[in-house]
Amino acid sequence: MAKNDILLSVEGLTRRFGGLVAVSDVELSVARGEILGLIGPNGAGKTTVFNMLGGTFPPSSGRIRFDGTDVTGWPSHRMAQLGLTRTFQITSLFPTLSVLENVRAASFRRAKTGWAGAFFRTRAWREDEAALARRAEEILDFVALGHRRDMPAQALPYGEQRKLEIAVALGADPTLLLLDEPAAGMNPDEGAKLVQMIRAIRDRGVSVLLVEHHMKVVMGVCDRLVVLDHGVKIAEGQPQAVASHPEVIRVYLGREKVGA
Amino acid sequence: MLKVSGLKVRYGNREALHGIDLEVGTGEIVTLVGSNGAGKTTTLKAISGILRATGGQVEFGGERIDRLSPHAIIARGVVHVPEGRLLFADMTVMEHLELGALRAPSGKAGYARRLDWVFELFPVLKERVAQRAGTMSGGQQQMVAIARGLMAEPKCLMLDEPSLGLAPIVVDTLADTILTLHRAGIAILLVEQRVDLALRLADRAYVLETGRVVLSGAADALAEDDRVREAYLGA
Amino acid sequence: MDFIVLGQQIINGLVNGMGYVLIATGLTLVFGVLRIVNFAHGEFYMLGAFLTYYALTLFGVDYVAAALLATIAVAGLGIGANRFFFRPLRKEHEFTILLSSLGLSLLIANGAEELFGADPKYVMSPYADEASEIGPFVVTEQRLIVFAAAAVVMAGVYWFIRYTRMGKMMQATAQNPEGAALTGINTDFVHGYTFALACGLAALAGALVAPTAMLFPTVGSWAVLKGFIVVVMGGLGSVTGALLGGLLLGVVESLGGGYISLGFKDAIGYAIIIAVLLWRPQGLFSVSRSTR
Amino acid sequence: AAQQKPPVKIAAIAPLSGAGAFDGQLAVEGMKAMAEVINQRGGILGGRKIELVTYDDKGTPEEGVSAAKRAMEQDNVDMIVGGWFSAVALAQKEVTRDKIINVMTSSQHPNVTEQGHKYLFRLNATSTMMSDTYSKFICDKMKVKSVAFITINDDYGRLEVENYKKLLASCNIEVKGNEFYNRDDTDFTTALTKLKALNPDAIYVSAINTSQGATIYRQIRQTAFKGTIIASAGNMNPKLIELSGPALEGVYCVSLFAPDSQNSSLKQWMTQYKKDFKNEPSFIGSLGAQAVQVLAEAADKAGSSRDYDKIAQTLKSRKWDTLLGQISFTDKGQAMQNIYLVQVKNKQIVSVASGS
Amino acid sequence: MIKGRLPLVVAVLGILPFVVGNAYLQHMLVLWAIYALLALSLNMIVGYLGELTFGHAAFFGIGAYTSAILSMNYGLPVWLGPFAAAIVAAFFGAVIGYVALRIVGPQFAILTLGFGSILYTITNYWVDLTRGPMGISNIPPFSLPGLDIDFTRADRMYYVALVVLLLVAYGCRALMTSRTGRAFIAVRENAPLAASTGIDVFHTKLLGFTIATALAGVGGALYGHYLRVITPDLMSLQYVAALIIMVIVGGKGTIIGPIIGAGIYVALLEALRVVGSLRLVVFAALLTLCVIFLPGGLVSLWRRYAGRQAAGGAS
Ligand SMILES: Nc1ncnc2c1ncn2[C@@H]1O[C@H](COP(=O)(O)OP(=O)(O)OP(=O)(O)O)[C@@H](O)[C@H]1O
Ligand SMILES: Nc1ncnc2c1ncn2[C@@H]1O[C@H](COP(=O)(O)OP(=O)(O)OP(=O)(O)O)[C@@H](O)[C@H]1O
Ligand SMILES: [Mg+2]
Ligand SMILES: [Mg+2]
Repeated sequence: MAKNDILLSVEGLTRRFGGLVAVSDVELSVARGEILGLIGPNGAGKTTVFNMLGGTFPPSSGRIRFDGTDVTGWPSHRMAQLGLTRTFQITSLFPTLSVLENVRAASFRRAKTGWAGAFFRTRAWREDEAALARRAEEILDFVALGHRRDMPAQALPYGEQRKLEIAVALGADPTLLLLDEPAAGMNPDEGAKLVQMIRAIRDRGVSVLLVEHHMKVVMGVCDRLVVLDHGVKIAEGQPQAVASHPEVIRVYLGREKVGA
Repeated sequence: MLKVSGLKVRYGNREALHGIDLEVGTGEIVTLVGSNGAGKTTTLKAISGILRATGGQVEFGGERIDRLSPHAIIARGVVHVPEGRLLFADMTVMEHLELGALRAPSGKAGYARRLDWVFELFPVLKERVAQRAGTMSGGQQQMVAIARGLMAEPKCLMLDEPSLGLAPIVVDTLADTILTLHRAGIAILLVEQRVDLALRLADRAYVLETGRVVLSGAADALAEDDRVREAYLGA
Repeated sequence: MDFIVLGQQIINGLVNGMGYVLIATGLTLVFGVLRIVNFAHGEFYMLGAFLTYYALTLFGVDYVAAALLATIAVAGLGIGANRFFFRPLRKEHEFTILLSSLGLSLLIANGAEELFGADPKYVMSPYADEASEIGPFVVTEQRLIVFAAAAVVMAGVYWFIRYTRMGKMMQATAQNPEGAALTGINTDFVHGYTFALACGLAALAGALVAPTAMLFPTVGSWAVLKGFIVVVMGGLGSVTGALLGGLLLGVVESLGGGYISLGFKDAIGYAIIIAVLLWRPQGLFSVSRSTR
Repeated sequence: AAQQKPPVKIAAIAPLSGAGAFDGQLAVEGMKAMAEVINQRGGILGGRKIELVTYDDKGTPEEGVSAAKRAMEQDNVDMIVGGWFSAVALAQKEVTRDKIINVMTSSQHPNVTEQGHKYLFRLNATSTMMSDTYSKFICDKMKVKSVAFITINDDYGRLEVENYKKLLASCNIEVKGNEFYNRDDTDFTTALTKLKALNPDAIYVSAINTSQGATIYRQIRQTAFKGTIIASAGNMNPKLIELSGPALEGVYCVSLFAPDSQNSSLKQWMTQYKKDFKNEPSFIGSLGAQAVQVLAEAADKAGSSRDYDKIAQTLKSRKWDTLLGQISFTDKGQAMQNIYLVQVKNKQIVSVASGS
Repeated sequence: MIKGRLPLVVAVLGILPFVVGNAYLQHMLVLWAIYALLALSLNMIVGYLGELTFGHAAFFGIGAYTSAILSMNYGLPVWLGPFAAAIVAAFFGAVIGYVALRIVGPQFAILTLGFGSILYTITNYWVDLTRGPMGISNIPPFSLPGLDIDFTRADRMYYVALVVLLLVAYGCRALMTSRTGRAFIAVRENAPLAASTGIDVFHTKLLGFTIATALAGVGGALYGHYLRVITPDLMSLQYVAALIIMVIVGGKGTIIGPIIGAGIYVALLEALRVVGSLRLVVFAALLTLCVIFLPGGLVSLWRRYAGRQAAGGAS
């Protein structure tokens, strides 16, 4: 892989909570156009990795490079401005806004005209508004939520809220999307649809880092897998190879059958 | 044992359940299958009294329970382990178990026995009686939630998506646990998005779509049903 | 000489602080368990003081009995207040609930002005003017009683919340109301109980502190402000925090008033909480520490 | 036929809620009692009754302005009595300026009458007038060598301390210290601890609010201060004595109001007051009464309740016998009143000697 | 909801003083317009940023004092007073916001209370500048050079206040359809999520807080030049409580809500004079009833009505 094909690279990533080392010396990278799966037992440190990448808190040590920039310790909004957007493990939306407004609210990066434009209703402002509205509609259609556009987000059923989360993340126009358990609460059929959607997201030119326990989804969509246990990377590689790794089976998969 | 008939529930002025009929017999495992937003959680909440039904009725052991408060329903043996666990983040595992036994019919007398039983089911919890629930991993939290429910001496246990967010290996343990409870004679109403798993465990199943029961029958028969296979099993 | 003044000011501060502690404890319980920032809390303090006054003057009972009667009566009122002003709003936005408490506060305060009259009153306690000299320091018996009674009550409240079943039910309800309901806890009952306890504590504070100054229907707004400061400084929902925060505020105000300027007393109190919050935004004791 | 005549409407604007409510209430009661006395005599201007319209200014300038506007525009009153707090008075006088006769009562701020609006009058003595009288007595009769002050933090308080510092220095009484407190304070132990540590012979208490005053007097005793208490000018009233308990016994004060005076209109008023209200007649009530009394008489003399030029002129042109004794007005509308020295004896206010 | 009817609304507002006819009611109209402006400014914090503040009255006071002192002691033309007031209030707002906005929720509310109280104390004690508790009186009113228009008269001042109010209302509306306003809402609804979409939460809040305090300063300046007396009491909690009532009773997070809320507040207190001394009791009772039965504020009544219309039309 050529150097500039690497979108995200992480070295020696470590995070301590008091005495607990939640993430220990992890190394991983995501190439452009790649879908990387991050799996591991509960409490392995996956969400903690996400939080550091997404800028929720800084790593205790280690370095994060994104799109050629050293972004170690950057806050969330700067990460997002650079093109790295995350979703949250616990559903996180703008609850009282409508579905459409949720996506619009996320398009901060895209909007150009500020308050003065709106005050004088300038042409630039009107065009900007129209373009953003079109784009939001397009994203909603993409995640198949177009029919819900005027419903408040909090009234959506759980599964659709998860889809809306993805739509919101896409609204922020990322180049790398971090998805934390998007398939939680989905049945196998919905899981299969999600696989399609993630592929489609990649086809829009967005790389994906995916945390998921739903093995059908993981095996169906990921190009590569990284496995964490107790904060330590225990395996990495092609999905099939990882799934038959005895240590991975012992600590994570158990007797689950993971045919792709 | 548990009999729901014509159950209706509304959120604001939108009706979410349009008249649900279902039954759980003594010692049976029954599963509710349905896509997102079908109304599974709503059904369980209405049975446990968290939501008020706007129509229909719920009977348990021949007694109407749909006008009772949650604590009274629990006292009768209908226990709901909710979606998302809803633990008390700053309280210890032991405190959860104590509070779980609050309405147990056998009172103090049965407490020690039940505690042993729960620890036997979930040995991890015994090691961690003094740990605060909020600091436990997802799977452990799920165990605490189920254990808390078991301490109430359920005759009928309702589990809402117990596998949510759990690693595959923990889901296996969970399935074993459900079967153990079943063998102990507890009726189980299981809501689970892992439809394959749910149908494997259950005796009977109901399929819910937008607030209505559209199919029901023996679990293994439904697992072979084309409509179910297509809509829920991704086949 | 200077040490005597210093010591005297610290004693004054501790006594005032204990009054704040009693007020703040109820406020912090209501916040912790019901998530309500209760603006009307001060009015229950005021009612406690007034009912003590009327029990003394109309029924002619002695001061201690009057204080207890007032405490019990106001605890009962608290249950009613929760029933009518807060329970119907349980699912509403926090600002709406806050406005309801503001409305309740205005209602009680103005109602009291109408009912009790505008003339200031004095709650006669046999201990009010008895100055006892402890070494070089002077403290009235009443102030000693405020301190001692509050200390005993606080120990009781702490024990109650930590070790009794009701206390644990309160903790559970505080941390996850829906989870608590599903565990078999009657959360409405717990809420009413918490309100009664909180209002009772406020009333007790009113009954104890009243004999140290005059009484008028607007004292509630003073009480609730002090309560808020202490609660936020100590950590929302934390009883230990209310105790330490209250004493700290009392002493800081007293020393600030004594050594800088009396007029700046309040401002100095605020400066302290600003400093505390900037250093520890969650307060001296966050909820998680104390309820454990 | 007298019944048919329209009443003379006088607006009574006072704080009736909030911190100043009690004092406002006393004032309005005093006015009502005096109006009743006058009405029983058959009213003024050939049988017109006096009707009081009360307004609550809550002690804030904004409400004071609103109340004055309402009185003038909406209720169309004939004359206004108001401005109990100085800040309210300062705001109100701009609204009523050159439009309506406005009598300010208790406010002591010099600015109120400084500019001399043509229809504006003030009854209370300024704090300078009071302290002149009082300091003479303190110097001559009280055997104290040093005084410490506890003072309300406003212009009234600030001015008072400044005056006394000068006046007392002239007779070699040392001012050992001063502590300012705020209008909403309820605990003074901090300040009193500090003052007590200075070991003064006397503590001078400057308080205009009854409840704060009572709290301070009590707390002085509670800190075991054994010296003399000097009560601030103009503030002695029966409620204060009742609330302060033994702390006030024997304490001196200067006041425009001496309840044991033999003035016949005072007696009439006091009888009426006690009949109608459960509070005791007080200084602040008597000032209200005086306002009604002089307005009624002046309107009667001027032959109109609306010809303000004439009423104002009449007021300034002669001396008036009122329930507080004889008064006259300066060109700027400031009243010149008798100042009495009073003392609390057996829980009663008794006059000691009459000043200028 | 008033779209399309806007010119009508403006016209009605414009002739109101003539309709009410009497100077006292005109005075009420002025108070309404100024309160509405202040309620809008508070709404920016409470409704748009979703934070509660107990310190808002301090900025109102700062504005009033700034404009009064500059015009009286430093010869600043009165018309420039509100601008100066906005700048000075915004300066204080920015500094206080910079410190306090690191914290959210009830703690933030108490921090603002603390800062407000400190500003009050300073105003109360800096006698040389502010004249302390006696306040400043004889503040010059607005005037037009050469023209003899008396802006102490309510019917004149009403138009000044109304123009400012309408400008601010329009500005708020424009803000909410701009990138900045959407960022406010995103931050209110879910700050971590807003950050993850690229919004700088802290600076967004700081901006909103500063704008709100600047507007409060303008309101203070208008108030001072109209009433012509100001005291430190302007900074007291009583005003904050009144503004909170207006915003929430009217409907937070909307533009029309706080304006209506201010109107109800002024009108209701006035109308309740008929019940005499029970006025405030009845007011409080009505307030709580309104909260309990209309928790979303008065605008929710409209929404319910509009919703029913729509639902009725659809079925
Ligand atoms: N804020 C925190 N304070 C203390 N410990 C924490 C904190 N956040 C996470 N941890 C601990 O760090 C470890 C890793 O947690 P993390 O949430 O990253 O796990 P995960 O891999 O996402 O698990 P799951 O699959 O259950 O979501 C756990 O042991 C957890 O208890
Ligand atoms: N609090 C709420 N307010 C309004 N509508 C709600 C609320 N909760 C649920 N609903 C609606 O009720 C319907 C049923 O939701 P419910 O949560 O019972 O579905 P579910 O079958 O449990 O779905 P999932 O598998 O996603 O958990 C959905 O259409 C949802 O939008
Ligand atoms: Mg996780
Ligand atoms: Mg569900």
